[in-house]
Amino acid sequence: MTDDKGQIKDVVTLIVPSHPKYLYVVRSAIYPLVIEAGFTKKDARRIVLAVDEACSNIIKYAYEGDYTRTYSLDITVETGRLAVELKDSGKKPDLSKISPRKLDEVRPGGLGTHFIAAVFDRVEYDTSRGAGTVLTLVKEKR
Amino acid sequence: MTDDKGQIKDVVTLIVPSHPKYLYVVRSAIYPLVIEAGFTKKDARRIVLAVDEACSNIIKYAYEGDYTRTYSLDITVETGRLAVELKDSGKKPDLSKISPRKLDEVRPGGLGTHFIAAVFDRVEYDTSRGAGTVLTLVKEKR
Amino acid sequence: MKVEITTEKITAGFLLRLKGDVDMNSSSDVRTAMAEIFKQGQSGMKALLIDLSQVRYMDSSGIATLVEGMQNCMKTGARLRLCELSPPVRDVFELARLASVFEIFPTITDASSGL
Amino acid sequence: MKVEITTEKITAGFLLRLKGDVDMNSSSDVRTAMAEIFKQGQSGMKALLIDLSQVRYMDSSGIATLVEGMQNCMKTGARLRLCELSPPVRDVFELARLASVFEIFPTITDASSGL
Ligand SMILES: Nc1ncnc2c1ncn2[C@@H]1O[C@H](COP(=O)(O)OP(=O)(O)O)[C@@H](O)[C@H]1O
Ligand SMILES: Nc1ncnc2c1ncn2[C@@H]1O[C@H](COP(=O)(O)OP(=O)(O)O)[C@@H](O)[C@H]1O
Repeated sequence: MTDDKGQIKDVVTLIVPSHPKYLYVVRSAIYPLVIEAGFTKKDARRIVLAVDEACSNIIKYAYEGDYTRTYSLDITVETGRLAVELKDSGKKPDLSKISPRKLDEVRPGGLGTHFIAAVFDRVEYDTSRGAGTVLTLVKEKR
Repeated sequence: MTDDKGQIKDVVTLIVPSHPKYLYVVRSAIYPLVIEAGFTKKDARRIVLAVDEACSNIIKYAYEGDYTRTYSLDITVETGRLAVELKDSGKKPDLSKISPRKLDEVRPGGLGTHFIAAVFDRVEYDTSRGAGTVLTLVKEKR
Repeated sequence: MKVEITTEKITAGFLLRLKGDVDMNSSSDVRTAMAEIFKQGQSGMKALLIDLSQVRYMDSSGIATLVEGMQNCMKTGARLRLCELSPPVRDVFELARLASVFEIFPTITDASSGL
Repeated sequence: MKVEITTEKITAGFLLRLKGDVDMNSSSDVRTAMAEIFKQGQSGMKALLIDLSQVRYMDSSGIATLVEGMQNCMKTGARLRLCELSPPVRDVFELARLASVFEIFPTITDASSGL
Protein backbone atom coordinates (compact mmCIF):
# COMPACT_ATOMS: atom_id res chain seq x y z
CA MET A 1 0.00 0.00 0.00
CA THR A 2 1.14 3.56 -0.60
CA ASP A 3 0.21 6.65 1.37
CA ASP A 4 -0.61 10.05 -0.12
CA LYS A 5 3.08 10.80 -0.66
CA GLY A 6 3.36 7.62 -2.73
CA GLN A 7 5.50 5.88 -0.12
CA ILE A 8 5.01 2.35 1.12
CA LYS A 9 2.95 1.92 4.24
CA ASP A 10 2.31 -1.71 4.96
CA VAL A 11 0.76 -3.28 8.02
CA VAL A 12 1.61 -6.76 9.27
CA THR A 13 -0.56 -8.18 12.06
CA LEU A 14 0.51 -10.88 14.45
CA ILE A 15 -1.77 -12.51 17.04
CA VAL A 16 0.05 -14.71 19.54
CA PRO A 17 -0.71 -16.77 22.64
CA SER A 18 0.51 -15.20 25.89
CA HIS A 19 2.97 -18.01 26.58
CA PRO A 20 6.55 -16.67 26.76
CA LYS A 21 7.73 -19.33 24.31
CA TYR A 22 6.08 -17.32 21.52
CA LEU A 23 8.22 -14.26 22.27
CA TYR A 24 10.80 -15.87 20.03
CA VAL A 25 8.26 -16.00 17.19
CA VAL A 26 7.45 -12.32 17.68
CA ARG A 27 11.16 -11.44 17.59
CA SER A 28 11.69 -13.57 14.46
CA ALA A 29 8.81 -11.87 12.64
CA ILE A 30 9.63 -8.31 13.69
CA TYR A 31 13.34 -8.27 12.88
CA PRO A 32 12.97 -8.47 9.05
CA LEU A 33 10.23 -5.83 9.19
CA VAL A 34 12.53 -3.42 11.00
CA ILE A 35 15.24 -4.08 8.42
CA GLU A 36 12.64 -3.55 5.66
CA ALA A 37 11.83 -0.15 7.20
CA GLY A 38 15.48 0.78 6.65
CA PHE A 39 16.98 0.58 10.13
CA THR A 40 20.52 -0.66 10.75
CA LYS A 41 21.12 -4.08 12.29
CA LYS A 42 22.08 -2.52 15.61
CA ASP A 43 18.93 -0.36 15.67
CA ALA A 44 16.91 -3.40 14.62
CA ARG A 45 18.27 -5.46 17.53
CA ARG A 46 17.28 -2.71 19.97
CA ILE A 47 13.82 -2.27 18.48
CA VAL A 48 13.25 -6.03 18.69
CA LEU A 49 14.38 -5.95 22.32
CA ALA A 50 12.00 -3.12 23.22
CA VAL A 51 9.03 -4.82 21.52
CA ASP A 52 9.90 -8.06 23.30
CA GLU A 53 9.91 -6.22 26.65
CA ALA A 54 6.49 -4.74 25.89
CA CYS A 55 5.16 -8.25 25.12
CA SER A 56 6.74 -9.67 28.29
CA ASN A 57 5.02 -6.95 30.30
CA ILE A 58 1.64 -7.84 28.79
CA ILE A 59 2.17 -11.45 29.88
CA LYS A 60 3.44 -10.51 33.35
CA TYR A 61 1.20 -7.59 34.25
CA ALA A 62 -1.84 -7.36 31.98
CA TYR A 63 -2.42 -11.12 32.07
CA GLU A 64 -0.74 -11.68 35.45
CA GLY A 65 1.10 -14.73 34.19
CA ASP A 66 -1.91 -16.36 32.54
CA TYR A 67 -0.35 -18.08 29.51
CA THR A 68 -3.66 -19.02 27.85
CA ARG A 69 -4.64 -15.57 26.57
CA THR A 70 -3.67 -13.82 23.33
CA TYR A 71 -2.41 -10.38 22.38
CA SER A 72 -1.80 -8.77 19.02
CA LEU A 73 0.79 -6.60 17.31
CA ASP A 74 0.04 -4.35 14.34
CA ILE A 75 3.36 -3.46 12.80
CA THR A 76 3.34 -0.57 10.33
CA VAL A 77 6.36 -0.44 8.06
CA GLU A 78 7.26 2.76 6.24
CA THR A 79 10.56 3.90 4.81
CA GLY A 80 12.49 5.20 7.83
CA ARG A 81 9.66 4.67 10.30
CA LEU A 82 8.28 1.78 12.30
CA ALA A 83 5.12 1.80 14.40
CA VAL A 84 3.95 -1.06 16.59
CA GLU A 85 0.53 -1.20 18.23
CA LEU A 86 0.22 -3.83 20.94
CA LYS A 87 -3.28 -4.76 22.06
CA ASP A 88 -4.17 -6.87 25.06
CA SER A 89 -7.46 -7.61 26.80
CA GLY A 90 -6.02 -7.81 30.31
CA LYS A 91 -5.66 -5.67 33.40
CA LYS A 92 -5.07 -2.02 32.61
CA PRO A 93 -1.78 -0.66 33.92
CA ASP A 94 -1.36 1.88 36.69
CA LEU A 95 0.25 4.48 34.46
CA SER A 96 2.02 6.16 37.38
CA LYS A 97 4.02 2.94 37.88
CA ILE A 98 5.22 2.63 34.30
CA SER A 99 7.71 5.47 34.39
CA PRO A 100 11.11 3.97 33.63
CA ARG A 101 13.33 3.61 36.67
CA LYS A 102 16.48 5.53 37.29
CA LEU A 103 19.46 3.51 36.27
CA ASP A 104 21.75 4.43 39.17
CA GLU A 105 20.15 1.82 41.37
CA VAL A 106 21.51 -1.69 40.82
CA ARG A 107 18.61 -4.07 41.24
CA PRO A 108 16.88 -6.55 39.01
CA GLY A 109 13.64 -5.13 37.60
CA GLY A 110 12.39 -1.90 36.10
CA LEU A 111 14.61 -2.36 33.07
CA GLY A 112 11.88 -3.32 30.59
CA THR A 113 10.15 0.05 30.59
CA HIS A 114 13.56 1.75 30.53
CA PHE A 115 14.48 -0.13 27.33
CA ILE A 116 11.13 0.72 25.74
CA ALA A 117 11.54 4.42 26.57
CA ALA A 118 15.19 4.49 25.49
CA VAL A 119 14.55 2.85 22.12
CA PHE A 120 11.25 4.34 20.93
CA ASP A 121 10.50 7.99 20.20
CA ARG A 122 6.86 7.66 21.15
CA VAL A 123 5.47 5.38 23.89
CA GLU A 124 1.77 5.74 24.57
CA TYR A 125 -0.50 3.57 26.72
CA ASP A 126 -4.17 3.98 25.82
CA THR A 127 -6.47 2.47 28.44
CA SER A 128 -9.62 4.22 27.26
CA ARG A 129 -10.77 1.73 24.62
CA GLY A 130 -12.95 -0.83 26.42
CA ALA A 131 -11.17 -3.88 27.82
CA GLY A 132 -7.40 -3.95 27.95
CA THR A 133 -4.72 -1.61 26.72
CA VAL A 134 -3.33 -0.37 23.41
CA LEU A 135 0.36 0.47 23.58
CA THR A 136 1.66 2.48 20.63
CA LEU A 137 5.40 2.49 19.96
CA VAL A 138 6.91 4.62 17.20
CA LYS A 139 10.51 4.88 16.02
CA GLU A 140 11.77 7.21 13.32
CA LYS A 141 15.09 6.70 11.61
CA ARG A 142 17.55 9.49 12.16
CA MET B 1 -4.30 -23.52 25.43
CA THR B 2 -4.77 -27.24 25.97
CA ASP B 3 -7.08 -29.59 24.16
CA ASP B 4 -9.15 -32.36 25.77
CA LYS B 5 -6.09 -34.61 26.01
CA GLY B 6 -4.29 -31.92 28.00
CA GLN B 7 -1.84 -31.22 25.16
CA ILE B 8 -0.85 -27.81 23.90
CA LYS B 9 -2.79 -26.43 21.00
CA ASP B 10 -1.83 -22.87 20.28
CA VAL B 11 -2.81 -20.71 17.34
CA VAL B 12 -0.65 -17.92 15.95
CA THR B 13 -2.23 -15.65 13.35
CA LEU B 14 -0.31 -13.63 10.80
CA ILE B 15 -1.87 -11.11 8.42
CA VAL B 16 0.48 -9.87 5.70
CA PRO B 17 0.40 -7.62 2.64
CA SER B 18 0.49 -9.49 -0.67
CA HIS B 19 3.88 -8.04 -1.67
CA PRO B 20 6.45 -10.82 -2.16
CA LYS B 21 8.91 -9.01 0.12
CA TYR B 22 6.81 -10.15 3.09
CA LEU B 23 7.31 -13.82 2.21
CA TYR B 24 10.54 -13.55 4.17
CA VAL B 25 8.59 -12.38 7.23
CA VAL B 26 6.20 -15.32 6.89
CA ARG B 27 9.14 -17.73 6.67
CA SER B 28 10.85 -16.14 9.68
CA ALA B 29 7.70 -16.43 11.79
CA ILE B 30 6.77 -19.96 10.74
CA TYR B 31 10.15 -21.64 11.20
CA PRO B 32 10.26 -21.37 15.03
CA LEU B 33 6.64 -22.55 15.22
CA VAL B 34 7.46 -25.69 13.26
CA ILE B 35 10.42 -26.34 15.55
CA GLU B 36 8.13 -25.75 18.55
CA ALA B 37 5.75 -28.41 17.17
CA GLY B 38 8.66 -30.86 17.40
CA PHE B 39 9.76 -31.26 13.79
CA THR B 40 13.41 -31.68 12.81
CA LYS B 41 15.30 -28.84 11.15
CA LYS B 42 15.16 -30.58 7.79
CA ASP B 43 11.39 -31.13 8.06
CA ALA B 44 11.03 -27.55 9.23
CA ARG B 45 12.87 -26.23 6.16
CA ARG B 46 10.53 -28.21 3.89
CA ILE B 47 7.40 -27.12 5.71
CA VAL B 48 8.52 -23.49 5.48
CA LEU B 49 9.15 -23.98 1.75
CA ALA B 50 5.70 -25.44 1.15
CA VAL B 51 3.95 -22.66 3.08
CA ASP B 52 5.99 -20.08 1.15
CA GLU B 53 4.88 -21.67 -2.13
CA ALA B 54 1.24 -21.51 -1.03
CA CYS B 55 1.66 -17.79 -0.21
CA SER B 56 3.40 -17.14 -3.55
CA ASN B 57 0.47 -18.79 -5.33
CA ILE B 58 -2.01 -16.54 -3.53
CA ILE B 59 -0.05 -13.51 -4.73
CA LYS B 60 0.35 -14.82 -8.29
CA TYR B 61 -3.03 -16.45 -8.92
CA ALA B 62 -5.64 -15.39 -6.37
CA TYR B 63 -4.49 -11.73 -6.48
CA GLU B 64 -3.07 -11.90 -10.03
CA GLY B 65 0.03 -9.98 -9.00
CA ASP B 66 -1.78 -7.23 -7.09
CA TYR B 67 0.65 -6.45 -4.27
CA THR B 68 -1.75 -4.19 -2.33
CA ARG B 69 -4.02 -6.88 -0.89
CA THR B 70 -3.61 -8.96 2.29
CA TYR B 71 -3.90 -12.62 3.19
CA SER B 72 -3.76 -14.42 6.52
CA LEU B 73 -2.23 -17.53 8.03
CA ASP B 74 -3.61 -19.28 11.11
CA ILE B 75 -0.88 -21.58 12.35
CA THR B 76 -1.93 -24.22 14.87
CA VAL B 77 0.92 -25.73 16.84
CA GLU B 78 0.49 -29.03 18.63
CA THR B 79 3.07 -31.54 19.76
CA GLY B 80 3.94 -33.48 16.60
CA ARG B 81 1.41 -31.72 14.40
CA LEU B 82 1.26 -28.45 12.49
CA ALA B 83 -1.77 -27.04 10.69
CA VAL B 84 -1.76 -23.90 8.56
CA GLU B 85 -4.91 -22.24 7.26
CA LEU B 86 -4.29 -19.69 4.52
CA LYS B 87 -7.11 -17.30 3.73
CA ASP B 88 -7.27 -14.94 0.77
CA SER B 89 -10.05 -12.80 -0.68
CA GLY B 90 -9.02 -13.17 -4.30
CA LYS B 91 -9.92 -15.19 -7.37
CA LYS B 92 -10.93 -18.74 -6.57
CA PRO B 93 -8.71 -21.39 -8.16
CA ASP B 94 -9.72 -23.78 -10.90
CA LEU B 95 -9.19 -26.87 -8.77
CA SER B 96 -8.63 -29.08 -11.82
CA LYS B 97 -5.47 -27.05 -12.58
CA ILE B 98 -3.91 -27.38 -9.14
CA SER B 99 -2.94 -31.03 -9.41
CA PRO B 100 0.83 -31.19 -8.99
CA ARG B 101 2.68 -31.75 -12.26
CA LYS B 102 4.60 -34.86 -13.16
CA LEU B 103 8.25 -34.40 -12.44
CA ASP B 104 9.63 -36.13 -15.52
CA GLU B 105 9.15 -33.03 -17.62
CA VAL B 106 11.95 -30.49 -17.24
CA ARG B 107 10.35 -27.09 -17.42
CA PRO B 108 10.08 -24.15 -15.12
CA GLY B 109 6.70 -24.02 -13.38
CA GLY B 110 4.29 -26.42 -11.69
CA LEU B 111 6.77 -27.05 -8.88
CA GLY B 112 4.98 -25.05 -6.19
CA THR B 113 1.94 -27.32 -5.94
CA HIS B 114 4.25 -30.34 -6.18
CA PHE B 115 6.20 -29.13 -3.11
CA ILE B 116 2.98 -28.46 -1.20
CA ALA B 117 1.64 -31.94 -1.99
CA ALA B 118 4.99 -33.63 -1.26
CA VAL B 119 5.45 -31.95 2.13
CA PHE B 120 1.97 -31.87 3.65
CA ASP B 121 -0.24 -34.83 4.54
CA ARG B 122 -3.44 -32.91 3.94
CA VAL B 123 -3.94 -30.20 1.29
CA GLU B 124 -7.47 -28.88 0.97
CA TYR B 125 -8.73 -25.90 -1.01
CA ASP B 126 -12.12 -24.67 0.25
CA THR B 127 -13.76 -22.25 -2.19
CA SER B 128 -17.22 -22.47 -0.67
CA ARG B 129 -16.90 -19.79 2.01
CA GLY B 130 -17.90 -16.48 0.37
CA ALA B 131 -15.09 -14.49 -1.25
CA GLY B 132 -11.70 -16.10 -1.75
CA THR B 133 -10.24 -19.40 -0.71
CA VAL B 134 -9.23 -21.18 2.47
CA LEU B 135 -6.31 -23.54 1.98
CA THR B 136 -5.76 -25.99 4.83
CA LEU B 137 -2.35 -27.66 5.15
CA VAL B 138 -1.68 -30.30 7.79
CA LYS B 139 1.53 -32.13 8.63
CA GLU B 140 1.90 -34.85 11.24
CA LYS B 141 5.24 -35.91 12.62
CA ARG B 142 6.14 -39.49 11.91
CA MET C 1 15.59 -10.04 2.23
CA LYS C 2 17.29 -9.39 -1.04
CA VAL C 3 19.69 -11.70 -2.78
CA GLU C 4 23.22 -10.39 -3.30
CA ILE C 5 24.58 -11.18 -6.74
CA THR C 6 28.13 -10.85 -7.99
CA THR C 7 29.27 -11.64 -11.52
CA GLU C 8 32.86 -12.55 -12.27
CA LYS C 9 34.56 -13.13 -15.63
CA ILE C 10 36.56 -16.37 -15.55
CA THR C 11 38.58 -18.25 -18.18
CA ALA C 12 35.75 -20.63 -19.04
CA GLY C 13 33.08 -17.93 -19.12
CA PHE C 14 31.30 -16.47 -16.09
CA LEU C 15 30.91 -17.16 -12.40
CA LEU C 16 27.71 -15.99 -10.72
CA ARG C 17 27.70 -15.92 -6.91
CA LEU C 18 24.37 -15.78 -5.07
CA LYS C 19 23.99 -14.86 -1.41
CA GLY C 20 20.80 -14.78 0.67
CA ASP C 21 17.29 -15.91 -0.19
CA VAL C 22 16.21 -16.70 -3.76
CA ASP C 23 12.42 -16.48 -3.63
CA MET C 24 9.55 -14.91 -5.57
CA ASN C 25 10.78 -11.50 -4.39
CA SER C 26 14.37 -11.86 -5.56
CA SER C 27 14.54 -14.46 -8.34
CA SER C 28 13.86 -11.79 -10.98
CA ASP C 29 17.16 -10.18 -9.93
CA VAL C 30 18.92 -13.47 -10.64
CA ARG C 31 17.17 -13.68 -14.01
CA THR C 32 18.34 -10.13 -14.86
CA ALA C 33 21.93 -10.94 -13.88
CA MET C 34 21.89 -14.05 -16.09
CA ALA C 35 20.43 -12.11 -19.04
CA GLU C 36 23.28 -9.63 -18.69
CA ILE C 37 25.79 -12.48 -18.79
CA PHE C 38 24.24 -14.04 -21.89
CA LYS C 39 24.38 -10.64 -23.59
CA GLN C 40 28.05 -10.16 -22.69
CA GLY C 41 29.02 -13.79 -23.22
CA GLN C 42 27.56 -14.17 -26.72
CA SER C 43 28.89 -17.22 -28.50
CA GLY C 44 32.35 -17.25 -26.89
CA MET C 45 31.15 -18.45 -23.49
CA LYS C 46 31.98 -22.06 -22.61
CA ALA C 47 30.26 -22.20 -19.25
CA LEU C 48 28.24 -20.34 -16.65
CA LEU C 49 29.17 -21.42 -13.11
CA ILE C 50 26.80 -20.60 -10.28
CA ASP C 51 28.08 -20.62 -6.71
CA LEU C 52 25.19 -21.57 -4.41
CA SER C 53 27.15 -21.95 -1.17
CA GLN C 54 25.72 -18.78 0.40
CA VAL C 55 22.09 -19.38 -0.53
CA ARG C 56 20.06 -19.68 2.68
CA TYR C 57 16.76 -20.34 0.97
CA MET C 58 15.50 -21.23 -2.50
CA ASP C 59 11.95 -21.85 -3.65
CA SER C 60 10.35 -22.98 -6.92
CA SER C 61 10.87 -19.55 -8.51
CA GLY C 62 14.60 -19.93 -7.88
CA ILE C 63 14.60 -23.39 -9.44
CA ALA C 64 12.57 -22.11 -12.39
CA THR C 65 15.19 -19.42 -12.90
CA LEU C 66 18.00 -22.00 -12.91
CA VAL C 67 16.09 -24.19 -15.38
CA GLU C 68 15.65 -21.17 -17.65
CA GLY C 69 19.35 -20.42 -17.33
CA MET C 70 20.17 -23.97 -18.36
CA GLN C 71 17.88 -23.73 -21.38
CA ASN C 72 19.53 -20.46 -22.42
CA CYS C 73 22.97 -22.03 -22.02
CA MET C 74 21.94 -24.97 -24.21
CA LYS C 75 20.87 -22.60 -27.00
CA THR C 76 24.33 -21.04 -27.14
CA GLY C 77 26.20 -24.32 -26.64
CA ALA C 78 27.44 -23.31 -23.18
CA ARG C 79 27.26 -25.41 -20.00
CA LEU C 80 25.47 -24.44 -16.82
CA ARG C 81 27.32 -25.77 -13.79
CA LEU C 82 26.07 -25.43 -10.22
CA CYS C 83 28.67 -25.44 -7.42
CA GLU C 84 28.72 -25.91 -3.66
CA LEU C 85 25.01 -26.34 -3.03
CA SER C 86 24.14 -25.20 0.49
CA PRO C 87 22.00 -27.60 2.58
CA PRO C 88 18.73 -25.71 1.93
CA VAL C 89 19.44 -25.72 -1.84
CA ARG C 90 20.28 -29.42 -1.75
CA ASP C 91 16.96 -29.90 0.05
CA VAL C 92 14.78 -28.25 -2.64
CA PHE C 93 16.67 -30.07 -5.37
CA GLU C 94 15.96 -33.35 -3.64
CA LEU C 95 12.30 -32.46 -3.22
CA ALA C 96 12.08 -31.39 -6.88
CA ARG C 97 13.99 -34.53 -7.95
CA LEU C 98 16.04 -32.29 -10.18
CA ALA C 99 19.50 -33.25 -8.97
CA SER C 100 20.10 -35.40 -12.06
CA VAL C 101 18.99 -32.67 -14.45
CA PHE C 102 21.75 -30.22 -13.53
CA GLU C 103 25.52 -30.59 -13.60
CA ILE C 104 26.43 -30.24 -9.94
CA PHE C 105 29.96 -29.87 -8.55
CA PRO C 106 31.26 -29.84 -4.99
CA THR C 107 33.65 -26.92 -5.62
CA ILE C 108 34.18 -24.12 -8.12
CA THR C 109 37.58 -25.61 -8.98
CA ASP C 110 35.96 -28.93 -9.89
CA ALA C 111 33.35 -27.13 -11.99
CA SER C 112 36.03 -25.13 -13.83
CA SER C 113 37.95 -28.17 -15.07
CA GLY C 114 37.30 -30.24 -18.18
CA LEU C 115 35.68 -27.47 -20.16
CA MET D 1 13.95 -21.28 21.55
CA LYS D 2 15.50 -22.68 24.66
CA VAL D 3 18.82 -21.70 26.13
CA GLU D 4 21.45 -24.46 26.35
CA ILE D 5 23.32 -24.41 29.63
CA THR D 6 26.48 -26.29 30.53
CA THR D 7 28.16 -26.16 33.92
CA GLU D 8 31.85 -26.95 34.34
CA LYS D 9 33.93 -27.25 37.50
CA ILE D 10 37.13 -25.21 37.16
CA THR D 11 40.00 -24.46 39.55
CA ALA D 12 38.60 -21.09 40.61
CA GLY D 13 35.03 -22.35 41.00
CA PHE D 14 32.53 -22.81 38.20
CA LEU D 15 32.13 -21.94 34.54
CA LEU D 16 28.60 -21.55 33.18
CA ARG D 17 28.22 -21.52 29.40
CA LEU D 18 25.00 -20.15 27.88
CA LYS D 19 23.93 -20.72 24.30
CA GLY D 20 20.84 -19.35 22.53
CA ASP D 21 18.27 -16.82 23.69
CA VAL D 22 18.00 -15.71 27.31
CA ASP D 23 14.51 -14.24 27.54
CA MET D 24 11.42 -14.43 29.77
CA ASN D 25 10.93 -18.01 28.56
CA SER D 26 14.40 -19.28 29.37
CA SER D 27 15.96 -17.10 32.08
CA SER D 28 14.41 -19.24 34.81
CA ASP D 29 16.55 -22.12 33.50
CA VAL D 30 19.65 -19.95 33.99
CA ARG D 31 18.48 -19.07 37.49
CA THR D 32 18.05 -22.78 38.31
CA ALA D 33 21.52 -23.61 36.98
CA MET D 34 23.06 -20.85 39.11
CA ALA D 35 21.16 -22.00 42.23
CA GLU D 36 22.59 -25.49 41.66
CA ILE D 37 26.10 -24.03 41.46
CA PHE D 38 25.68 -22.01 44.67
CA LYS D 39 24.47 -25.16 46.42
CA GLN D 40 27.46 -27.19 45.19
CA GLY D 41 29.96 -24.36 45.54
CA GLN D 42 29.13 -23.43 49.14
CA SER D 43 31.85 -21.31 50.72
CA GLY D 44 34.80 -22.79 48.81
CA MET D 45 33.94 -21.11 45.50
CA LYS D 46 36.20 -18.23 44.49
CA ALA D 47 34.41 -17.27 41.29
CA LEU D 48 31.55 -17.99 38.95
CA LEU D 49 32.52 -17.37 35.31
CA ILE D 50 29.78 -16.99 32.73
CA ASP D 51 30.61 -17.47 29.05
CA LEU D 52 28.23 -15.29 27.01
CA SER D 53 29.85 -15.75 23.59
CA GLN D 54 27.03 -17.92 22.25
CA VAL D 55 24.13 -15.81 23.48
CA ARG D 56 22.15 -14.58 20.48
CA TYR D 57 19.65 -12.58 22.47
CA MET D 58 19.25 -11.31 26.03
CA ASP D 59 16.45 -9.22 27.49
CA SER D 60 15.82 -7.57 30.86
CA SER D 61 14.92 -10.90 32.47
CA GLY D 62 18.38 -12.19 31.48
CA ILE D 63 20.03 -9.12 32.97
CA ALA D 64 17.93 -9.44 36.11
CA THR D 65 19.13 -13.02 36.43
CA LEU D 66 22.78 -11.94 36.12
CA VAL D 67 22.27 -9.18 38.72
CA GLU D 68 20.76 -11.74 41.10
CA GLY D 69 23.71 -14.03 40.43
CA MET D 70 26.09 -11.23 41.32
CA GLN D 71 24.21 -10.50 44.54
CA ASN D 72 24.35 -14.19 45.49
CA CYS D 73 28.07 -14.29 44.75
CA MET D 74 28.64 -11.23 46.95
CA LYS D 75 26.91 -12.94 49.87
CA THR D 76 29.33 -15.88 49.73
CA GLY D 77 32.38 -13.76 48.98
CA ALA D 78 32.73 -15.13 45.45
CA ARG D 79 33.22 -13.09 42.26
CA LEU D 80 30.88 -13.10 39.28
CA ARG D 81 32.84 -12.65 36.05
CA LEU D 82 31.25 -12.35 32.63
CA CYS D 83 33.32 -13.40 29.60
CA GLU D 84 33.22 -12.93 25.84
CA LEU D 85 30.03 -10.90 25.56
CA SER D 86 28.43 -11.48 22.15
CA PRO D 87 27.38 -8.34 20.21
CA PRO D 88 23.68 -8.61 21.21
CA VAL D 89 24.67 -8.98 24.89
CA ARG D 90 27.04 -6.03 24.64
CA ASP D 91 24.12 -4.11 23.16
CA VAL D 92 21.70 -4.68 26.07
CA PHE D 93 24.44 -3.95 28.56
CA GLU D 94 25.09 -0.65 26.84
CA LEU D 95 21.40 0.18 26.79
CA ALA D 96 21.07 -0.78 30.47
CA ARG D 97 24.26 1.19 31.29
CA LEU D 98 25.30 -1.78 33.37
CA ALA D 99 28.71 -2.41 31.82
CA SER D 100 30.46 -0.81 34.80
CA VAL D 101 28.50 -2.82 37.34
CA PHE D 102 29.81 -6.21 36.22
CA GLU D 103 33.35 -7.54 35.94
CA ILE D 104 33.67 -8.17 32.20
CA PHE D 105 36.53 -10.03 30.50
CA PRO D 106 37.34 -10.56 26.85
CA THR D 107 38.25 -14.24 27.31
CA ILE D 108 37.73 -17.05 29.82
CA THR D 109 41.51 -17.23 30.31
CA ASP D 110 41.60 -13.56 31.30
CA ALA D 111 38.68 -14.06 33.67
CA SER D 112 40.36 -17.08 35.29
CA SER D 113 43.53 -15.23 36.26
CA GLY D 114 44.14 -13.17 39.38
CA LEU D 115 41.65 -14.97 41.56
N1 LIG E 1 1.64 -3.79 30.20
C1 LIG E 1 1.64 -3.48 31.52
N2 LIG E 1 0.51 -3.58 32.23
C2 LIG E 1 0.50 -3.28 33.54
N3 LIG E 1 1.58 -2.84 34.23
C3 LIG E 1 2.74 -2.71 33.58
C4 LIG E 1 2.83 -3.02 32.19
N4 LIG E 1 4.10 -2.80 31.81
C5 LIG E 1 4.76 -2.38 32.90
N5 LIG E 1 3.95 -2.29 33.98
C6 LIG E 1 4.35 -1.82 35.34
O1 LIG E 1 5.60 -1.15 35.24
C7 LIG E 1 6.57 -1.71 36.15
C8 LIG E 1 7.98 -1.68 35.51
O2 LIG E 1 8.05 -2.65 34.46
P1 LIG E 1 9.44 -3.08 33.85
O3 LIG E 1 10.24 -1.87 33.62
O4 LIG E 1 9.18 -3.93 32.68
O5 LIG E 1 10.22 -3.86 34.98
P2 LIG E 1 9.88 -5.18 35.78
O6 LIG E 1 8.97 -5.98 34.94
O7 LIG E 1 11.21 -5.82 35.95
O8 LIG E 1 9.27 -4.68 37.05
C9 LIG E 1 6.07 -3.09 36.44
O9 LIG E 1 6.48 -3.53 37.71
C10 LIG E 1 4.54 -2.93 36.35
O10 LIG E 1 4.03 -2.47 37.58
N1 LIG F 1 -3.93 -20.12 -4.83
C1 LIG F 1 -4.18 -20.39 -6.14
N2 LIG F 1 -5.22 -19.78 -6.75
C2 LIG F 1 -5.49 -20.02 -8.04
N3 LIG F 1 -4.79 -20.88 -8.83
C3 LIG F 1 -3.75 -21.52 -8.29
C4 LIG F 1 -3.39 -21.31 -6.92
N4 LIG F 1 -2.33 -22.08 -6.66
C5 LIG F 1 -2.01 -22.73 -7.81
N5 LIG F 1 -2.86 -22.40 -8.80
C6 LIG F 1 -2.87 -22.98 -10.19
O1 LIG F 1 -2.03 -24.15 -10.19
C7 LIG F 1 -1.00 -24.05 -11.17
C8 LIG F 1 0.30 -24.69 -10.69
O2 LIG F 1 0.88 -23.89 -9.66
P1 LIG F 1 2.37 -24.12 -9.18
O3 LIG F 1 2.58 -25.58 -9.00
O4 LIG F 1 2.63 -23.27 -8.01
O5 LIG F 1 3.32 -23.73 -10.38
P2 LIG F 1 3.52 -22.39 -11.19
O6 LIG F 1 3.13 -21.28 -10.30
O7 LIG F 1 4.98 -22.38 -11.49
O8 LIG F 1 2.66 -22.54 -12.38
C9 LIG F 1 -0.86 -22.56 -11.47
O9 LIG F 1 -0.42 -22.34 -12.76
C10 LIG F 1 -2.30 -22.06 -11.22
O10 LIG F 1 -3.08 -22.20 -12.39
